[in-house]
Amino acid sequence: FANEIRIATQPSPFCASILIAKHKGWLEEELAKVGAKPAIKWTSFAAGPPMNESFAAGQQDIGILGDTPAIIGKAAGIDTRIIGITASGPRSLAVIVPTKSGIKSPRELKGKKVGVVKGSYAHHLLVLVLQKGGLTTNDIELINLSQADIATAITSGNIDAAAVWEPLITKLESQGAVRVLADGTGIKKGVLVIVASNDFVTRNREQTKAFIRAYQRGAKFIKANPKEAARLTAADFNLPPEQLVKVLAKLDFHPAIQADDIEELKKSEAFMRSASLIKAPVSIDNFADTRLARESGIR
Amino acid sequence: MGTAGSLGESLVIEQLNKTYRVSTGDVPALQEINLTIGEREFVSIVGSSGCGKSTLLRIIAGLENGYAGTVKLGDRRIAGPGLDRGMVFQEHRLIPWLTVEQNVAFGLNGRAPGENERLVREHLELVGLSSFAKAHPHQLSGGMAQRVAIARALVNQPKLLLLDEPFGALDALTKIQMQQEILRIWEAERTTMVLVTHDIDEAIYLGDRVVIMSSRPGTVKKIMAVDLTRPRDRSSYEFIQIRKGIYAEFFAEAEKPFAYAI
Amino acid sequence: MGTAGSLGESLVIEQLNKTYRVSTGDVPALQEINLTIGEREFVSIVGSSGCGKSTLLRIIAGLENGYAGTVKLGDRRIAGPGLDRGMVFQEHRLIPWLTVEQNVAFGLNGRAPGENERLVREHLELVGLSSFAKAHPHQLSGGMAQRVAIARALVNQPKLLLLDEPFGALDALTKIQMQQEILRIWEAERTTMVLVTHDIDEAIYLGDRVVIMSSRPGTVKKIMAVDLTRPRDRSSYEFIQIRKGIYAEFFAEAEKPFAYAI
Amino acid sequence: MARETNPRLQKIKHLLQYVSLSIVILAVWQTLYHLGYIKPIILPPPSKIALTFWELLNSGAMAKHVGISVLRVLEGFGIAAVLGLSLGIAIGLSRTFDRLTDLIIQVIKPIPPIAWIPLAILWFGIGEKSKVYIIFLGAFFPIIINTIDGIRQTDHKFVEVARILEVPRFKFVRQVVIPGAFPAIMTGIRVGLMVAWMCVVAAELIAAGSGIGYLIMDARQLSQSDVVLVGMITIGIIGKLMDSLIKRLEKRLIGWKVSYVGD
Amino acid sequence: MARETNPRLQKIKHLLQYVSLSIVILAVWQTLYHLGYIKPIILPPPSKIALTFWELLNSGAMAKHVGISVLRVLEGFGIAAVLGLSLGIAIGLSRTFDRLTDLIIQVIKPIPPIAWIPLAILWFGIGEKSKVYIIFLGAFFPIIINTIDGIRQTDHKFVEVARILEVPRFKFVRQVVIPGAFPAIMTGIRVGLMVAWMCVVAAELIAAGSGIGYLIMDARQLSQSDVVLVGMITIGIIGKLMDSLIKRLEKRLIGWKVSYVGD
Ligand SMILES: Nc1ncnc2c1ncn2[C@@H]1O[C@H](COP(=O)(O)OP(=O)(O)OP(=O)(O)O)[C@@H](O)[C@H]1O
Ligand SMILES: Nc1ncnc2c1ncn2[C@@H]1O[C@H](COP(=O)(O)OP(=O)(O)OP(=O)(O)O)[C@@H](O)[C@H]1O
Ligand SMILES: [Mg+2]
Ligand SMILES: [Mg+2]
Repeated sequence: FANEIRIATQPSPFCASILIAKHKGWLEEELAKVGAKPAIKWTSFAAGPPMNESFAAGQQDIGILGDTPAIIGKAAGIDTRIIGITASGPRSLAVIVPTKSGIKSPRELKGKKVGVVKGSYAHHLLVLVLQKGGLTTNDIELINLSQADIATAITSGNIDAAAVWEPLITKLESQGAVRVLADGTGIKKGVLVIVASNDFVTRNREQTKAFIRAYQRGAKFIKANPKEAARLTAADFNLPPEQLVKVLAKLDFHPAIQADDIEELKKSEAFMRSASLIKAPVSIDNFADTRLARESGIR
Repeated sequence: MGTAGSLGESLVIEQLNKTYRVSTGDVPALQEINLTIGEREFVSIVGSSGCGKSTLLRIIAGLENGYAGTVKLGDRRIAGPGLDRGMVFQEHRLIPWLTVEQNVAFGLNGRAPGENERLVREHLELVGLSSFAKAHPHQLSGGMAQRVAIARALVNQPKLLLLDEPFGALDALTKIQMQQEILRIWEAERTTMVLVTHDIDEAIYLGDRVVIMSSRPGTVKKIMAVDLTRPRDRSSYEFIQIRKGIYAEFFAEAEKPFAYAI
Repeated sequence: MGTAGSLGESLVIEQLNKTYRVSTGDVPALQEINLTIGEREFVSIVGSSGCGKSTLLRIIAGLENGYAGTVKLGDRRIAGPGLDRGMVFQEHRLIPWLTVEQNVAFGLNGRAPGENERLVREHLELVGLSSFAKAHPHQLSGGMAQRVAIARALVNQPKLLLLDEPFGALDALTKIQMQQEILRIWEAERTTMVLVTHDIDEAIYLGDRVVIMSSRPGTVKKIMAVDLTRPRDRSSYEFIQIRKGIYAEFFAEAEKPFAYAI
Repeated sequence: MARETNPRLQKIKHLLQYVSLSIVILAVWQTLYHLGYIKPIILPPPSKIALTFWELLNSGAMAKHVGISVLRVLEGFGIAAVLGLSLGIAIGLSRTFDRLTDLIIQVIKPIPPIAWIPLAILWFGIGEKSKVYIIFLGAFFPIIINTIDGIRQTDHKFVEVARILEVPRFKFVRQVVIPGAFPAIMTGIRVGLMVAWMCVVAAELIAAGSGIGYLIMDARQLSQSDVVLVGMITIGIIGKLMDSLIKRLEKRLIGWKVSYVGD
Repeated sequence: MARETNPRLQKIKHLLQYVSLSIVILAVWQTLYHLGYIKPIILPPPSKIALTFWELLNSGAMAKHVGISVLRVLEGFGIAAVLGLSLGIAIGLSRTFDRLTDLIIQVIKPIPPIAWIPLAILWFGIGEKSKVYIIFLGAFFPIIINTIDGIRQTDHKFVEVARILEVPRFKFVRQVVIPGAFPAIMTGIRVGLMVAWMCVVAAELIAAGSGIGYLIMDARQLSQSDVVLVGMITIGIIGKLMDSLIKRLEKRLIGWKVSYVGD
């Protein structure tokens, strides 16, 4: 048994489930059930890419990030596998425009400045939304910005639209600054994944399963007591509980990888290859390990 | 020659006292200096290091303001620098990025451009450096640079030229040539000259009078008249006698345990 | 006194030629120098600026290597610096962050610590600065600093002391005191002395012989013996006659249109 | 000296001048805010910044952030000082060593610390080590470059003196070269510390949970421009204090220099 | 001078020394990679970096990125030079102006350019202006500080000469003060350009779609450490070239200085 488990998270509501498990002590409980008592080291990353760097440096065992950065990391040669799904929620990612904007349909994005974190799953959404309007990224002015800068840029009128994910959507909406032009409903499921380094999984299979079970307990708790869950994790995300409740409602926490999740991941991978975000193809069937959740007794 | 010259534009120093204020207290630099220098006179000043020679010259030049006593040129009290007084320092102080010509013209202000040029040309001729008008200071030898500095000081045709060890850094030969040069200029320009020097031979060779100062605080110890016709012979009996006298004055002071005072 | 001294440790310079190689071509600095300086002799060297006096001293000191001809001290050819030769420069070159004591000890290497201390103490006494052992150079006057430099050069008890215008920057009074000091040291330490100076009086006052050099390229123009007993009187007839002779040598050269050569 | 002025009045006048422009700017800024010309989201008014500052001070958060950042800076700077000084002295003393290292130093020097972040994470992970490494990089080059320069500028006159006295190389280096390089080294130390301090923001971009750089970048994520400004001003003030402190230290340590120059 | 050596052989030896350490490091690095000690994800081998470099060069992408970055740097640096020089001269000449501005300059100076990014976006948007502003900030302080210093260091001896000759202030400033400050100003310009170049990465963190800083940060997002390294090395090489260029310019422009020092 490893005497330490290093877990990488992000200050984003899709990490709510594991953070509840953390606050409730469920991770330790589940690990104790398999006879392990490792120290748990939590690290919060601003985004997926630095988390990838940390995995590459061999400093993380399990991490929570978007499907696209996970695929980028895998393509770059980081030795990881997807052990579960963090959450999914088509409405947790969206193309937003300023409230007073004249843009009413995706078609009207033509020629506009649109901010997005390049290579993020919102980038994929943007491409899909543009497709709906009969456009490609060549028809707009795509501006690569971090989520923080997108918030600034869209409220100060520097960009006309942006593809973003939660909690920014709810935050800006509640300020009355933006409205949603289109979200993932019907086009993108919005899958986030749990990855683990292959080395860790091979050596600590039981602990990995214990992690998934703890994760599942957190997920169930959110469904049952969204308000309590929001109260528990509001500080982690620096978000008022009222807003967090709204965000959590858009997310479906379900660690077990379903067939449609695989489909979604494959779509993402194809998109990334076509957008030259990855050079080498990634085999999703090999990358996603569906057995672990099953062995954990979760469906 | 001899003592004070004609009244008109003479330099009159009366009861001059100067104290420098420094962090550790007051340094008395000059004490009760009384000295009158006549128009067209050539006065040399000698004295050991730190006795206040430069301070005296700087007061006359108008570079030092806080003094007690009277310093007058003609009937004007000296309160600041003025074009009636020129000064040459031990280091030539030529501006390295200006040409010889520009350095000489540096002091010429508020005249018609044609006149400027003429004055610069004339004064470069005076010091024998016409062919170096376009040279930069670093292309000159020490003696040449010092001559440019003299031309610069003279170009405004001051009544009084103050020379603070102008040849101290030159070698023996160049020094002697420069001494002859300065005599020639003095005769040509009819300027009053006050020369500070460490070289007693030089003081006698050039001066109508030699002022010997004593140190800490600086006072006028003795004034020796040099009643010799020019050109003077440094090896003549009279010359040597005067020199002997000055050395004697010096060594009277040196009897004090000088070596152990900083 | 007089010409070359005893054979034993005399400095013999034969057919010395030195050329500096610079980007614009070759600068001949010294040409066919022949000079023998006897043990315990005091030789002064005069000559106008740039005539190669420093170059000559630097060759003797071993600081310049690329020369043609022979320079020998005793029977050893000079190929580099050595503790048998000391040198004092115009600027004192004391190390500003070391005390007087440490500056003097700077040259003492490879001796027992007790001996070091004794030698430093003795030499500070020799130059009359025992009470300033703990002072830093910036706390000294020019003359005192120069005396420390002399102590530093002497502490290894060299056979030959080279002095390159050591008193050039001092005022008249201090200079004369230092001249007496160096004579006293010479008599006490029995060191051969080679002094470069611009001051002709100084050269005569101190030297057994005065070497007059001519410039570009530097050659030995004349060697004058100073057959006067010490202490010498600068105002004596004989002194003045020798001086006159040297001045004459100088001015023979000065007839050339020197002023227009850089 | 010419004008007779009351030195005390003079001093007060100077002090007033010293702060007046800052006060005027703050006043204009505040007024513009009240007149509605400056939206607080774009630029919060001084009053709001002051309030936020006060809150951060009061809660102890500011002390914590500053303390952690200063510790990081001192650590990175300390390593840079040790390495920069020893390598700088070695390179300064040996032309061969200089030629060997010159190309590498010259090419690595212009690479800004933030560009190193990816490699820093890969090499040192996301803990303190990588942050210290970024700060180290910032401080290292000013220190080593100034040290080399200082060593090189050894007065040739002293070299000659040492040659004539046959002073052993080691003694010469210890007694002359290094003390002579001291003013340049101090400059390197001062600039190095300043740059190290300026690198704290870049360093704390790496998965930090505290520190003044974290404070700014976190506030940025949360669009709290008042906190961003408080962070910036704090960096500025501490930077100025550090600089003044070292300058004073410098003056005291190289007292001989002033006198020497005038010598 | 003592040892008889062939100057040509000497030169070749020095040239070899100049590159040898770099070559050894590259060789060891490549070997360690082949032996499997260095994972390419952590540190791609030199061969891979060279290949990527070659591809970027060949596709013209490198030229485009470098070109755009250089343009941005020149723009920000140009503004900094104009403002830094004129303000620096004004402050250097007027003690009053100095006292008025000193506090602000001292406090703003230590704030690192990246800390300005949030405000830069708020004030100047996400276009070129904010990037140029960040670069401007980097270059401005070295230039202004060195200019002030240069003006201040006007030789007091020349001041006295000018006083005695009653030279009008304007003429004195034009003929003595500014030419005298020129070496210091050139240092400021050189350091300013270097810092400006180093700020390009920070500047291109702001919504850039091209530029060498963008190249690095984009590659980072996509976990392409070979491209990150190529970007870093390119910055290093161009930085070194800029520095050498200005140093050469400096030497030519202030030829009088060398001779003056020896005077
Ligand atoms: N600016 C100053 N502040 C304080 N003391 C000063 C200042 N200038 C000169 N002194 C002091 O005044 C005294 C006279 O100095 P001054 O320079 O006039 O001497 P000097 O006769 O010209 O010496 P030297 O022959 O070495 O040039 C000295 O004791 C010196 O230390
Ligand atoms: N390192 C050098 N490189 C090239 N030329 C040199 C060098 N040192 C001296 N010279 C030249 O050699 C000649 C003699 O110089 P040296 O310094 O020996 O003269 P000097 O007699 O000591 O002059 P001064 O009285 O001014 O000290 C001069 O023409 C000088 O320009
Ligand atoms: Mg003086
Ligand atoms: Mg010489």
